[in-house]
Amino acid sequence: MNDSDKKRLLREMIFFRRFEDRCFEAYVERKIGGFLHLYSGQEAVATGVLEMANVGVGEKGDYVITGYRDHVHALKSGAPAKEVMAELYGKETGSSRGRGGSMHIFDPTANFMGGYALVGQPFPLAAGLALGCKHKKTDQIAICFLGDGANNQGTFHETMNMASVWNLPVLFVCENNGYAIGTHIDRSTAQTDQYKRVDTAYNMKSSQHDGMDIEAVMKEAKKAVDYVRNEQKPYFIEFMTYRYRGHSMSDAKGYRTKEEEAEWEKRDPIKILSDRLIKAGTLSKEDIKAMEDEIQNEIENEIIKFAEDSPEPNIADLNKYVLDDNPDPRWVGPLK
Amino acid sequence: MNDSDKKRLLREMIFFRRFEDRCFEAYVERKIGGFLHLYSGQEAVATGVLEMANVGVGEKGDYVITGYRDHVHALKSGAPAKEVMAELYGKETGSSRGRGGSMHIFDPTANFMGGYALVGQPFPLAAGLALGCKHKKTDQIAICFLGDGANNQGTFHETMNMASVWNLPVLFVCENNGYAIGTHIDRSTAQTDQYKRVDTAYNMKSSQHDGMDIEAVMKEAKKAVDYVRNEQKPYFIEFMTYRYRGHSMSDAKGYRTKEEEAEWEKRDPIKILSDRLIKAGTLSKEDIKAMEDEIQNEIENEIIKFAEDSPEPNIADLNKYVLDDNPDPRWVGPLK
Amino acid sequence: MAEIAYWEAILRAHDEEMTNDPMVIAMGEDIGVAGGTYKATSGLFDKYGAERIVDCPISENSYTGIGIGASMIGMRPIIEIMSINFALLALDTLVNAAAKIRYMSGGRVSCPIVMRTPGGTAHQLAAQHSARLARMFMSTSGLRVVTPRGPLDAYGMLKSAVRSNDPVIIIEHERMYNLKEDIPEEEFFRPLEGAEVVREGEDITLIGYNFSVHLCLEAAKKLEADGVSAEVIDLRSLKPIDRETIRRSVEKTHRALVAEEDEAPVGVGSEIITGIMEDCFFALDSQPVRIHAADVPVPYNHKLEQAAIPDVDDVYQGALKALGKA
Amino acid sequence: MAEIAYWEAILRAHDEEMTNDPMVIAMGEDIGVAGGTYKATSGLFDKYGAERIVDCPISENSYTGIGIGASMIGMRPIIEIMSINFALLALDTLVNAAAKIRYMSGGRVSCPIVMRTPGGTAHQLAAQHSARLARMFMSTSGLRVVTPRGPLDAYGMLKSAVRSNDPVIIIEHERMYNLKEDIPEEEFFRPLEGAEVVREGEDITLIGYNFSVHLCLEAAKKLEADGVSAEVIDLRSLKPIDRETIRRSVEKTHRALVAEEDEAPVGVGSEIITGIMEDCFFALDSQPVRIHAADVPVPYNHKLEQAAIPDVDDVYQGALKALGKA
Ligand SMILES: Cc1ncc(C[n+]2csc(CCOP(=O)(O)OP(=O)(O)O)c2C)c(N)n1
Ligand SMILES: Cc1ncc(C[n+]2csc(CCOP(=O)(O)OP(=O)(O)O)c2C)c(N)n1
Ligand SMILES: [Mg+2]
Ligand SMILES: [Mg+2]
Repeated sequence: MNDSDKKRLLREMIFFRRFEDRCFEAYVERKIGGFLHLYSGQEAVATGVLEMANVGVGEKGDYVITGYRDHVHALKSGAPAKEVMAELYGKETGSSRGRGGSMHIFDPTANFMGGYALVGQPFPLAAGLALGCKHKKTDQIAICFLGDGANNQGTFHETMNMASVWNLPVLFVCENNGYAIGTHIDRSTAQTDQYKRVDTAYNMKSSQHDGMDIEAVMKEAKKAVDYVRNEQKPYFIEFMTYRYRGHSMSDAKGYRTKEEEAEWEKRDPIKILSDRLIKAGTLSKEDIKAMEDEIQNEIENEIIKFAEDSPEPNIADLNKYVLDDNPDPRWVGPLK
Repeated sequence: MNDSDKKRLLREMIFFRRFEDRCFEAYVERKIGGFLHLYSGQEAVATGVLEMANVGVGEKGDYVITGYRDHVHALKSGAPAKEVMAELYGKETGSSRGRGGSMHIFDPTANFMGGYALVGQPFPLAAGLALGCKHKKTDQIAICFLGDGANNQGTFHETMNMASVWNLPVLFVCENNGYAIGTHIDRSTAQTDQYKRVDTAYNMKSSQHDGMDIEAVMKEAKKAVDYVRNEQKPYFIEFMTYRYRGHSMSDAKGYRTKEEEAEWEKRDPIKILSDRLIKAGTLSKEDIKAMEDEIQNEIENEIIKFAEDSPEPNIADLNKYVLDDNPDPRWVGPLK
Repeated sequence: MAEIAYWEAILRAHDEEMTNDPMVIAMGEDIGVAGGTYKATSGLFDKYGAERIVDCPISENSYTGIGIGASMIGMRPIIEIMSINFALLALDTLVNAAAKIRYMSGGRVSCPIVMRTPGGTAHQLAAQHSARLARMFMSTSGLRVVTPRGPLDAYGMLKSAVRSNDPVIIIEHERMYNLKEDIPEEEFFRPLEGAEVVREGEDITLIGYNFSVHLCLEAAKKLEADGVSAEVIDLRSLKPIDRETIRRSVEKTHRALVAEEDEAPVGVGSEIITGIMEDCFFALDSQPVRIHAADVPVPYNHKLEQAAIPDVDDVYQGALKALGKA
Repeated sequence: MAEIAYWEAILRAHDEEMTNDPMVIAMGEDIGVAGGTYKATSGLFDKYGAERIVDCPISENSYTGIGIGASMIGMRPIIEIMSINFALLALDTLVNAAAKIRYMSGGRVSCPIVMRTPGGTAHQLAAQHSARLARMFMSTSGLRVVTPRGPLDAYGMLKSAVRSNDPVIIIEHERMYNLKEDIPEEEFFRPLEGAEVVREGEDITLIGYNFSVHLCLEAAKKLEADGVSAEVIDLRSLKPIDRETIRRSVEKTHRALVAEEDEAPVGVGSEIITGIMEDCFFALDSQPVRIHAADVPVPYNHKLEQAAIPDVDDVYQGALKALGKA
């Protein structure tokens, strides 16, 4: 990785952090409704893993799918930031035309196949995307991001087994942040090292790594992505990480200590990379400040503006998108 | 184990085999309806495991639960053979009053908590029975018998995790007969050694053993039962076995070879034990013949006769047993 | 009497029943250390400990199954499913096991579980968090389904549900947890069966349950301003349905409307109307009207969402239609 | 024309659609090497191989989910659930995912899966193998639900379902797989929408679907012997319901009966009756009648089982009631 890549990745992570901070504000202002799950603290995982995958190249790229904490995954996959923000604003120009909201960002032009609110639901969908890739004999793979809590769903087990027995090209990325809402992993899970839940049990390759240092993430993700693509087999990779904010906007975080939070913030992914770049002389503090200002400007004057200015969906379109809106009468009818 | 125990166990296994052979005939005669799943070949597992548990002592004993292939498990738990047969005949005197049939034998007076037709459903129910035992601080445990195919259900994963993290006194007995209906385990399951699916993945003790030699089964089952009871923790034990007949009555067994069947029949559990007892001089061939005749007589003149002679349920009782038939008006109503 | 919120009523019922009977436990996600999404179990973890306030992993089907298994041998589990949407994951154990075990065993084994879960559409939670699904439970033989409209029933029906020997589903509503009502300070019970006439009237019968009772009551006020006297019935129980109370009312008013937040087709509305048809067809002066949500997955956008679900005005307009005034 | 059985019709449709479009695959338990419980995929494993006739582990929720995921990128999976009872395990992926993805994505992603599954009560299979559950699917926005009554529709609707861009549930019936009918030898399609008048009549409209159409047809014969001319409608599609065809018929006959094998309350019967109420209330000369199963888990004992589900005589007696003759 050369310096310009490093700078770009730092910028991306700062952008993601600021984008979500801005979502927080917009939620407080009641511009955004519903549930809002923010990703601050975990940026190195999605950014690092997807940097190593074939994303941002449209429909020829790899498929990405995740849960409700999906903004950054969508953005890094190539969903336009304006459209993601417009979606949060519930606008017709949003990624999901205002119908999905924060938990359901979709952008098939970026092969971002959705955020899902049912914990554990993306596992089989991801394996299905991989089955499609395999069937079509492209060299695409599917990448599924999910939390540590999700691994307790039955779909985890069922899908790991099928992905393995059918040799599906799918990379499962476990973002282990230690909590499922307010329940600590030790209280919900017999085997807390998530990667140990799959190796022997499903004959699947798996490993566990630091999820705060993006360079470490990238190094391991590259191996995993290559394995999945070349061997046409699933791989389960676990990253140890932390979410700074509450589970969603309504969470007072009474279940964890300030000390624990502070401990993790010392290893903030943005801090790790920026410190490193400053130390290496690649960037100065001023460069970073300029970068932040530029980002701030972009978010405010382009992204938020776009979201604000966009129209809401038409109420007359309430029934659109339920079923195929222009079905072929030969298959659908009516009966003659 | 002394000689009289061995003789008793041989008699029990022969009884179970004959009982089920007779079910087969009754099904062909259309006295028994629905689905009928027979256990021939696997007798050493249920007989051996439950011999080591505290069963046949009524409501103070251990709880037993299983799938649809449940006759032998019910009988060995202490459900009266007459009532089990009457149930298959759909009679009011049946274990489940004729409402359940072959797949749903229940006898709470023997702590036999049912046969279930939904593959995988008994896993959590068993853990729930164990939770009840733990909560009441009795030294009872729950024993759950299920097939290799059932282990692919999501409930397997969810339940193993909770049983382990909550330290529930439940023994999971996997009867690995290599097939789920017509699908061989190699084609459905990434890790075919079932006990390896639970050890690391759920931090649960597990082991695999021969399921055709009842003495081997008993030796291993004793360790497992004692562990569960004394440590108040779950244990997963796997027995390698084989079902001789088709999955249910409508199965032509086109998915497996005669050679494979013959190979397993060489290690028939009844043959192994009877050969051993003959060799040791404990029993003669004639003794065994006499035992068989006595069993045949009992089945025909007591059990079948009871089933035949028993009355059918009253049609007027169709709506009985849906809800509590005599509810307390304070809780149920009507509203005044 | 003391004014308490819906969530406090549920909390009080838990607390009393757990004190009363050591076999009562609560199970669910985040109900213990985290205190419960809607605070309905807050404080109980400290009081009763981890063995009785059981924080569950995200494994809806199996922790429901564990509750069912425990109930078969005398435990009385109150199982919380954080949102009714997630109940679909537990439908196998609930419908195929809990609802059928009593019957399949010839009455020898019962499953006296209580399942509490909020259904309903609330502030832009979108399609995967806005299901109502009453229909899926109320069409299952072997279950009881109740829908408390306020703190009185939330408290009194939960207590009855814990004591009843049947599996009981209590459908709450995300928009009702902060709703307040005066309820007696001494212990009481409210039965699981029986609809209730919550407002008497002469000209039309408005039938609701759970949140939609409040829409009916508001609509009744608007109708009163028009000189129309509306009777309002809270179904309270969706299984079984108290058809007698409905029949009596419709024979008096000759007109009926049923309001549900669920999307048609196939739901509370169609069942109530069919019941009316069967019980008092000739008493009707006009077609009964059903008010329901649009038959679409619930959209995120606020305006679309509001257009998708019924409000007071929809009930009011529907009533005018039934009255031949629209 | 050639006479073929229901299962053969399904097999033929699979075979043709798999030859026509390489994106079509079939998934399910025991459908491959074992040939399928009802032979509906027999022989296809040898012809198309393990990658297109996918034998699945017993993991209903996730293999349905895998089919859905594959369908999102152009595959056309035909998913078999061996018995509708097991579909409850897959209801989350089906209802919360397949049915909602199109809407939640603003129309950008579709899930053109087909799910085939037999519902219904057959020869003493008892409570956990006798569910009907049409109600649970037909009340879900975003799904299509069809119920072929014989080989013609079993073949022609499966072909249309594979080609349609919506998730389609095909409810078959265990007692229909051997039912025979003459069907054309050249390829044809039968649309997924539209009820069909399968017998014309003047005095009463009998409405059925799937197996219950046959009960209605038999009852119509009995009524004919009494001099009553019964019209019989096969709904064919339960979602959407063709209310227009029903309305036209009821406006002609002025009397209606709907027969379902499902237990009331809340089901096809209540929805059809409510629709009639809404569309042609004033055309009715008598209360519409619904015939349905008893509201009990299905018992094993043969006589109880038969008492629990409707038969031809129940439909006949119900019709007499609607005609004021009983
Ligand atoms: C099926 C289901 N059950 C429960 C929930 C409620 N819920 C939402 S997020 C969550 C915790 C998930 O934890 P984890 O998988 O670790 O992801 P994280 O939020 O930490 O990123 C829960 C329980 C849900 N959305 N879906
Ligand atoms: C949920 C569910 N899915 C599918 C079936 C159909 N089915 C009945 S038995 C069976 C195979 C089970 O195999 P296994 O667990 O190995 O038990 P065995 O029959 O070998 O004893 C299947 C697929 C079912 N009854 N329930
Ligand atoms: Mg987490
Ligand atoms: Mg097996």
